[in-house]
Amino acid sequence: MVVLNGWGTEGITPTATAVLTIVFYLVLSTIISFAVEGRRYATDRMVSGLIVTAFIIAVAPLISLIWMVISNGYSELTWEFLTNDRNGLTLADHATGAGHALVGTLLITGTTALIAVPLGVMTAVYLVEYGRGPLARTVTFLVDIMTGIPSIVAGLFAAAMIPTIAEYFVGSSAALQMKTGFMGSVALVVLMTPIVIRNTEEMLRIVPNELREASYALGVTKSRTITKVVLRTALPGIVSGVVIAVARIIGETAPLLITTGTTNVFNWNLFTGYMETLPTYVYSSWSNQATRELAWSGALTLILLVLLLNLVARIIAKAFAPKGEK
Amino acid sequence: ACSDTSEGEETPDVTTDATDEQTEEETADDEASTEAGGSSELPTPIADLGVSGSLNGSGASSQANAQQAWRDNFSADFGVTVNYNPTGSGTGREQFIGGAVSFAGTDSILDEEELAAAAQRCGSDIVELPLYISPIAIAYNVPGVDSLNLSAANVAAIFSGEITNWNDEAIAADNEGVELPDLEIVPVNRADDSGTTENFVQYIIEAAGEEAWPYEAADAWPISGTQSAEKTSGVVDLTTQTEGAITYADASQIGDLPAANVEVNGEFLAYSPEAAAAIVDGSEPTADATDLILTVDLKRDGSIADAYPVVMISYIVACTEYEDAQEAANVKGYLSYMASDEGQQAATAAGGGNAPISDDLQSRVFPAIDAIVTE
Amino acid sequence: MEEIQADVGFARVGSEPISFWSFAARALWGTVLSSLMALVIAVPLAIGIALFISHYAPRRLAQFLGYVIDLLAAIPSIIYGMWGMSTLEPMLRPIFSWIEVTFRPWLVRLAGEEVQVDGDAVWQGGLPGFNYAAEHWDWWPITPDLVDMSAGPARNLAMGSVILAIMILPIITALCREVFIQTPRLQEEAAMALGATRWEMITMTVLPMGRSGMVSAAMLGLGRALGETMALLMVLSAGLEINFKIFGVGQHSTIASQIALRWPEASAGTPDNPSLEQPFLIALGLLLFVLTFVVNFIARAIVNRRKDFSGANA
Amino acid sequence: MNEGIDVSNLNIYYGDFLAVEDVSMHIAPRATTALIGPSGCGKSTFLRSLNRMHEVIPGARVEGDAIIDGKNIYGPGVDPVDVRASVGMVFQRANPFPTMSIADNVLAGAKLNSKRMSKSEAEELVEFSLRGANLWEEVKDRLGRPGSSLSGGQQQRLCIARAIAVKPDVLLMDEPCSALDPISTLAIEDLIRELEKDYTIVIVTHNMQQAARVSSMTGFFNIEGTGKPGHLIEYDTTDKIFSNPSKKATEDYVSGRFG
Amino acid sequence: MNEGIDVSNLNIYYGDFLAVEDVSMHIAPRATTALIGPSGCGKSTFLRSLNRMHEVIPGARVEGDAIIDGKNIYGPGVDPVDVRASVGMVFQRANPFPTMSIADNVLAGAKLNSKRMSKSEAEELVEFSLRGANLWEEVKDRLGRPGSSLSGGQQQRLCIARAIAVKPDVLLMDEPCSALDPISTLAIEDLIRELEKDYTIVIVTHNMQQAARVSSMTGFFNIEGTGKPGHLIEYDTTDKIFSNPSKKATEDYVSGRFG
Ligand SMILES: Nc1ncnc2c1ncn2[C@@H]1O[C@H](COP(=O)(O)OP(=O)(O)OP(=O)(O)O)[C@@H](O)[C@H]1O
Ligand SMILES: Nc1ncnc2c1ncn2[C@@H]1O[C@H](COP(=O)(O)OP(=O)(O)OP(=O)(O)O)[C@@H](O)[C@H]1O
Ligand SMILES: [Mg+2]
Ligand SMILES: [Mg+2]
Ligand SMILES: O=P([O-])([O-])[O-]
Repeated sequence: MVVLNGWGTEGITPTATAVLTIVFYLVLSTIISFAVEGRRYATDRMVSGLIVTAFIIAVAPLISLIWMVISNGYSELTWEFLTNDRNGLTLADHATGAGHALVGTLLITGTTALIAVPLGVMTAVYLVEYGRGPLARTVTFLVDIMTGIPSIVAGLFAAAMIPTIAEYFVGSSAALQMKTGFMGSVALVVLMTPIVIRNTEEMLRIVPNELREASYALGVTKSRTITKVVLRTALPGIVSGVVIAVARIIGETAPLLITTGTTNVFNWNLFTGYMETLPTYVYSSWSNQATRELAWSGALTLILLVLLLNLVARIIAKAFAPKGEK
Repeated sequence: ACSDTSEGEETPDVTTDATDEQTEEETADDEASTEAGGSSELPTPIADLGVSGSLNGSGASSQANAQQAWRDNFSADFGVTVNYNPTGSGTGREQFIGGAVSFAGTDSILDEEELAAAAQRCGSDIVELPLYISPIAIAYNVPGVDSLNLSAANVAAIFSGEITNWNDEAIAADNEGVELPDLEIVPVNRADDSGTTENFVQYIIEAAGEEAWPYEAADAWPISGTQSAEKTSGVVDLTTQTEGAITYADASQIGDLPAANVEVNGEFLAYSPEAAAAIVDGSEPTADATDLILTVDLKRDGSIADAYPVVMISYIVACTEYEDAQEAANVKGYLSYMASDEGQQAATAAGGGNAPISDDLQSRVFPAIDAIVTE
Repeated sequence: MEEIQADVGFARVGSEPISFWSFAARALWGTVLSSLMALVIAVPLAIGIALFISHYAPRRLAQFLGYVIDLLAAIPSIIYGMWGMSTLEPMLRPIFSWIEVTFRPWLVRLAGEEVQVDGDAVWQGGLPGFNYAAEHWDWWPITPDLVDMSAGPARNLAMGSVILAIMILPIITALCREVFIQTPRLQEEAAMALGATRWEMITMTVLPMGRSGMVSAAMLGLGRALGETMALLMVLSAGLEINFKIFGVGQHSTIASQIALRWPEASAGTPDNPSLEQPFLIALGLLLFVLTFVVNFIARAIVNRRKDFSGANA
Repeated sequence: MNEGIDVSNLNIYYGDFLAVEDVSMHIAPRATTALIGPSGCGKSTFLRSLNRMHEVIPGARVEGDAIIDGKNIYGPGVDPVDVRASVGMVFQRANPFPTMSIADNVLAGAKLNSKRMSKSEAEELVEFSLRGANLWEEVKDRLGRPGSSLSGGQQQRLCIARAIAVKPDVLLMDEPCSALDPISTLAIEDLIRELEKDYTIVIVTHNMQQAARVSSMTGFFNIEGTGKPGHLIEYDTTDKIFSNPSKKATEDYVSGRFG
Repeated sequence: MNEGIDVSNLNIYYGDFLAVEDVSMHIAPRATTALIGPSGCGKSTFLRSLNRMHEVIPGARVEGDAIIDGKNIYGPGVDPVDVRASVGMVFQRANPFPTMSIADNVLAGAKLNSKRMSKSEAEELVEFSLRGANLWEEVKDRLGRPGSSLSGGQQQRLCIARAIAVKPDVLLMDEPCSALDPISTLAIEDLIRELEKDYTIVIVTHNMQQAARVSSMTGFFNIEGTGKPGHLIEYDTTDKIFSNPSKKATEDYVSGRFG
């Protein structure tokens, strides 16, 4: 507070004031608690305060962010916006929208999840339930490396790999022209799989061994034990991890610019033609001062989409959650 | 269109347009084989080329907005879906040479090796056409200052950090009657590699001399420790947000920011489409220019009267022959549209940021386009 | 090396060409610094939030808030970039300048500063040793420049790290939360029955049992931080220096953003005469792999060292 | 600890379900009180209400008073943490901390109140507590191994050692010997007799011989049927309960020939 | 099940640690065999080696033979899953599946193996098993509730019901009654006597009266000291072991006055 005065009033924003108030409150309550109740309670009180503060700190940007997106984006977010594409943007009296990007996002993300979730979960099961020896170490090694792949490098990887493979099937000139939704999915699979693996691994690790033993003792095979007891018990955690992983990749821009291209029109085919996704839509709309409104609405659409996915996943997780005590 | 079985070798071009039909393509090819009309001012009408399906291009991001307008109109008029990915000039050239796209947009001209490689890819000559002429504005954000004159020397001094305050005497000398505030100058440059940067630096070097600007012209900004942002929209946003900031950006995209007048022949000239187009006509072709490769060596030193010297040209590169006749027709049609008065005006009207090409230039562009073989 | 310098147009600082390793070291420095700062900010916050959801908040509220936090993960980085510049930067700038005003005098006292005497730059003041280091070593952190802010928006690494921290927060939170929730009730009760306060109970059972989960979570977060491109592109004025001036603009940049910035204009050359620009960038990307792997390896080793003490045996 | 525990009109709920109804009893200080009764009658529930562990279960709550040493633990402003520090507990199921070594498990509670314990003090406390729980000889060479690497019985004894190490006023034991072999059981019973000189002990047991051996007072809980609340049927000296109970239900239960 | 279990020269390891050494014994078919001994002597370990549950612990392994009904379960090509299907097990600690309802827990053995079963068959099996474990009356109205909502004793009985439902040849029980009250214990013991007509039962217990009551043969395990392997000291009829054991160690152990 003293320093604040020395600094003068210039530049004090509400945030700075709020931050200082919180710090001040925390310090004060801790000191009082220390004097009155003793060290342990002071610690407990301080930590509680810190934890609540942490939460507020985390929620504040979120609210601010969402507010920013909603207030800028809601006006354009109409049914037309969701069903039209961006073709004819510069023409007068033309309804433009992000329908093609929505379709692209759903297709690409869906395909990605369809590949990455089973792959990730199975890898995690292998690592936790079976993995010993050099193969497991190799897989762990690969997962560790994949965890750190920058998304843009994942894009470069897919862009380099797929045409090479596709050459065998469709001939070199067509393969070179290839920028498809599927290629984007491959890039995103590279990003999503390690997240799913890591998360699932942790969820499987905390399933108590006694449940596995209980199942084995009933003469249940290891594979069934894993699918019906272990995975089943860990399901809510796994679902939550998948949601996070989907959320993480659904907003990717950089690798998709390289792999799927951008287009102005609807494309329902993952294997031919450029495809637009909401993030690339937002990106290209944002890059042009004239279409910023569309960028906001696209962002809002994306957030709503994720919200919806989130809700669905939560309902699934809830239905399968372990019952009883907790 | 192309099914997902692997037998579709016949249709290399990807198609998203549901109206595309194989039969139409056959007949269109026959019609399109009309004789190319020599040096005529009007090339083959686009409607007669039998364009259909889709067309992919990529390259310079500077053209993105103009391309948007061209694509919208072209597909509205002729039913062809055109994709243009603003991946950057370098990638555009590379993809064109690699055969990944049918045409490319590029801010810098193809060098000798690239020309050779491109010719190899096409198996024929290539065309390189200056269809996008864009004035670069020197935009600033200084409260209370609506009009600002900057000599080339001052531009160099500001961007190299020699002059750090808006009330500097050197600036005041050119701006009598303007009250310049006591405000720190924040020069903003492009963080990414950019044709705009290269052209802007080229202008400084030519107009202010190597003395004032000891760095080479390259597409990366040469000075470190500066405020920078990605893409044109990035520098414009940053400048708009920052009092005291100054930047260089495609003139069409500077929004509400005022732009400085630059010194031309001792006078201060604001940018305008005509003034920008004028410099292209006043400059010499490059050494390797031909009838098909219409590259220009811009004369930016401010010696051409009424010609705005801070200009960037972005070229369109295409083959003169394509394996697939439909592809050739589409390219030819699209290029014709871009070069037409209608196309140039449409892009300008839609905020594409281009100065419409002059009639003189157009009369050289059309024959080049007509060299594209469609049969 | 010579060849690389000649061929790769962007591999230069100022207009001086630099070698690949020099470039890589610079980009790596920014990457590591920003990711580390982001982790340092995000991990404690995320653990705090996860604990809030799992052990502090009333159940219903906690669940709801949990979903809300998960949403953060879904927001595309470009929106973070937009938000960062429009909302966060104006908030952080006064804080940064407060830091500058407050700490600079202390640093001057400690390390001295450069002053103009008769037109010559002379280093004055500071404690012996410290002033020598500050004057002569470019990378030395304890100099008054450390807290210097440049003119204009705070598009510096400190701000970039804050954005990164916010972006990786939900990933770390989600995993930690799931792990914390799984702490066996019996374990928690054992701690409480010993007279532990809530926090002591957490330190006795929840945190140790969640150890491997927390490390994994941090690694996932780190992975995203290292690879993040768009948001940093939008909020950072890039530069390629190796120093600790996290409040200065144009000082640092990251590998991912260098790739994104340079790739579009990087040429692959022609088949006969390939350019080194693209391989240069790809090599840069590979370097990032190596880095992450090393970090992950260490993290795994830490977790495995105490495998016997795993929570699954509860 | 001079006045023992006075429980009056305690109703214990799980959400809306009344699990134990209207219990009033006086638990003598520095003595061992046993609680017996069939499964599900609420012994554990009642025991857990004596150190406010019951309320950590979501929705669980308690009505009524429990006055320990003159202080109502359910009074306003009473911190459950304080209550639990002076009322130790050993659970039905062994629950050592799997992430801690054997020694750290023992010290876990003790460290809370005296962070700065010298190494020798700590070692002393570990040995004292482990000896008390008759585990010392078995683990003295592997104090650094995880607590979960012990056998079931060893784990339970470890938990007893952990509870003893806090030196509480009252020690609640929920079937502490149900997983123990006779030798360990003997040691624990000896320990209980040792501890009751200083501490008040409440023990839930299914083993009536054990109740007879260690306790001076015994309470018999019963339940009329599922979904009904448990009641304290009879509470008297152990001799009386086992030889000449006044209630029919008690007699039926204790006359079973079980041990 | 006609020939019982023949164990010969069984050595059981945890990694390098030899936990049980050189056990040879014949376990009679259709009878109950009790295993007693002090804590940590390897009873549980030995028991778990009889249905190859031991080897699920990382690093754990077994040397020697155990021939059940003429088939060596440690022979080459024998699938542990088959072994476990015919040798059921009840653990020291109750471990119902938390994601399943009470009824599903009982049916777990069948359901997890995807056995097809009509609804009425399933209901019958649930009732049969729960009655067998003396839990039916308490839970019949809430079969759909999660298994973990039961009291400790109820949970253990649920696990017994779950093991019975598989109808194994051999039933291994590791202190199945240690968490049970006398009434439930009685029911389980009755059940054991009932089951031994058809099944071979091996039970680990600390309760010597219980061993005396239910078993016809008793094996006494002992351990010389920590870190040493456990041995089968004496194996004889229950009468002999409790009245007139031939080894001094056995006599010392059973003469303790514990129950
Ligand atoms: N967490 C809980 N939620 C709801 N009801 C519970 C819970 N725990 C126990 N109960 C119910 O409360 C009643 C009393 O349970 P309690 O565990 O106190 O029995 P107990 O006498 O200790 O039995 P046991 O000897 O088997 O341990 C039982 O009907 C039980 O089903
Ligand atoms: N998972 C394990 N890893 C290593 N050693 C173990 C493990 N489980 C048990 N042991 C050791 O093996 C020995 C035998 O243990 P076991 O659990 O078989 O004893 P027990 O006779 O069943 O004792 P209790 O009556 O206490 O259950 C003990 O010394 C124990 O510490
Ligand atoms: Mg109980
Ligand atoms: Mg055992
Ligand atoms: O159009 P540019 O991005 O190269 O300036």
